[in-house]
Amino acid sequence: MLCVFLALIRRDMAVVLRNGQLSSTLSFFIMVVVFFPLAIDPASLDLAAISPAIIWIGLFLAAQLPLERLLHDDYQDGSLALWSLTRAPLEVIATAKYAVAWLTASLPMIFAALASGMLVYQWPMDAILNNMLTILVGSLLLTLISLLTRCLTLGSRGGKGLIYLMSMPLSLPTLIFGAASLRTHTPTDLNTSIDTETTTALILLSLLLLATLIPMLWASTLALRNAISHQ
Amino acid sequence: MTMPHTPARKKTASPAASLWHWFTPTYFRAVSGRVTPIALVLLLVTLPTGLAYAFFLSPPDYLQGETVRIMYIHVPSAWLALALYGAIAVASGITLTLKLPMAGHFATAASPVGACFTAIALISGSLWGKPTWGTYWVWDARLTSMLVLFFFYLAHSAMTQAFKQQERGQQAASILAIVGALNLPIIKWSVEWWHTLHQPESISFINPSSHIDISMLIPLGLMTVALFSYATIVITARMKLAILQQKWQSLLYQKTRNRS
Amino acid sequence: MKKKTTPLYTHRYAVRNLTCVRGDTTLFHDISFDSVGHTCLHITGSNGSGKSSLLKILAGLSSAHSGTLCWCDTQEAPCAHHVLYVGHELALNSALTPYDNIVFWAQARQCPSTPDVIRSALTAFDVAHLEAVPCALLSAGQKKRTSLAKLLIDEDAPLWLLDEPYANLDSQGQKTLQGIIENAQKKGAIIILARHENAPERALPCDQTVTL
Amino acid sequence: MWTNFVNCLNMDGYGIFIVPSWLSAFIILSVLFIHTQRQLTKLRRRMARDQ
Repeated sequence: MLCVFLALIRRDMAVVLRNGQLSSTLSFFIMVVVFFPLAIDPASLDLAAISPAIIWIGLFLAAQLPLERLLHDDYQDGSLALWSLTRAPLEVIATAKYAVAWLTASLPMIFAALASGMLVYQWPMDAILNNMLTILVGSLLLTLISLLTRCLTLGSRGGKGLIYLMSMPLSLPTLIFGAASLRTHTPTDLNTSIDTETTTALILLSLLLLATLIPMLWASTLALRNAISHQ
Repeated sequence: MTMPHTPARKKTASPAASLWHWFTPTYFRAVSGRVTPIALVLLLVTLPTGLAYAFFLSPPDYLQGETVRIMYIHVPSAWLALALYGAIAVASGITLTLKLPMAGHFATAASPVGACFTAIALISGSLWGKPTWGTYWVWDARLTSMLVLFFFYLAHSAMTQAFKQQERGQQAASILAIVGALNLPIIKWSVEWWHTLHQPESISFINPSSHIDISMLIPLGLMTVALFSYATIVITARMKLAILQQKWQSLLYQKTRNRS
Repeated sequence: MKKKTTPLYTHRYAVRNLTCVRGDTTLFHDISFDSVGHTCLHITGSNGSGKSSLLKILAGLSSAHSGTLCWCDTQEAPCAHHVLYVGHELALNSALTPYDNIVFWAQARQCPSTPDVIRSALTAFDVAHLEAVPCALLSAGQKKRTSLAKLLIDEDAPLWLLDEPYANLDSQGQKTLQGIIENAQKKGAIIILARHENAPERALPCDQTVTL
Repeated sequence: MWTNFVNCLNMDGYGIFIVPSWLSAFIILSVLFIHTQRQLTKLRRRMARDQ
């Protein structure tokens, strides 16, 4: 089972690298993050205050991209059906897809988000660990939602609008807790509530991940099984 | 070889068997033939009386004045929007576990109706909010979760239509409906948390059920019954539509088979 | 690599009253057959008669409306790794080379995936010279050959399900495939293949025919 | 009684909120109803033609 899991991860990594998806997702995210300050007059606004919104919208939009090729291509050419005929149950295949999507798209984006936060939005340097954890947990959640919506729409004629329509409401709690747990300002005095607030939000975000990980993977597997049986 | 599929019929009188029959397209036609006239009569009785109570017979609220009359359309449609989502979630569970075709048809039929009720609740709510709180929209937990519900309804009904095979669309939509039903409490709770974080001064949302007079309860009840009857009529019609669509699909399918 | 060494000829696939329904239409009705090791069963029927659907049900990829599948002594479809299924979709990733596609397939099936094994499989189907070319650039026939090379990776699988395996193959490829199928049959596998009435698969030894 | 109704329709007062909310509700519900019926007749006609 573990062998199949690792084989699938190796294969999908190879596919992603050959297709050049790694850089396309990353550059899409960077484009979103850099475009926002250009569209707003940076002098009139506190850019740091709106930076969580920009970062999370960028992460949300970019998290939808990798699984399109990873799942859709494999579904179309029958690979998913064949992979389901191995010793590994479909749950393992769904988990492997999830892992590859996160590794190839979200992991580089975490560093891009941190770098742009520091450079473009003047986040405080001491918040780097807190913000890294937040984006890590949040991107795990967003990829999970993307996995479910992609599995549900395999073989559909609904197009991209359907993907965003479905994942938007599902991502709302992640967006709220994620944005609340980013620290964008240095606290003015040490007893300020800003630290406790971000910590609470981070704990809630992590609880959300723990609570939804297994049900969402299970639902994705169910969707995958339906898709394969109706191919 | 190409015979139309007829579900296994057992002529037993046990209640479980008759319940099963209710859920098959053949028996649905008989049941809907009885349900639709009853709902139509109910609608024709309750809608005029409800409107009469709402506009003529009930007094203006001592606090909100005439604007309380928006409540008689707003609250019933919000109730129905929530109730229909619950019904869709239950039907989705049945679709996934028991694979009764009528449960899938019900979910397909009910989601546009629910979307309409949610839209009405949102529109009338914001029109009620302007004179009451002075703004059309606040990012209040109740409003935001209603908006999210609207998006869920849109996604659900788009999902049922997004596949060549109706069955596959219904199964995918039922997974979405169940995930959505589990997520809605989380969403509402997260928005509440966020709201308390950002806006400590609470907006005085006047809770209609807390101090309700009998003169308001009558139009509210009548309008609820009227909208419920309307929903029954339209859902039954749309279930017929879903059955017909399935028949139409298999008709096309048989054509492709008879070609060679 | 661990491999099952149970004698293969004991395998038996009993299919009873299989009915497949798509939407409102019954594709096929009450299909029953028994198949044992060393035999080759042909499923024939016109286009759109449900051959592919039947193969998918036999593989356990989709479920039948009613009926039972009994693989050996169990009351269910065969475990996934017993099934060697080659469908219409070739399951080759267009970004990867034939070599990589076959290597990853072998790893997933937990079969030996040494370069020798992979190369000899590709050589048997005369695509070894293309092993470094991405599959997107291959012709339909070359893709089909690459896909069929998967059969040589897991030759010991007890149940072979082939969906019109001769489509897109030239006479050389057909000969190779026939040799492989006969060899597997000798080893004790159950071969179930779908073909339409006039397909060249008629040339294959056929112990049983199911017409849809 | 009648003054209630006149007050509701008073566009200088709260009528500007009450009338659109009820009107939009009726429009949405009747559009859904008509859409359903039209689809039903369309599909029935198409099936009658093709059978």
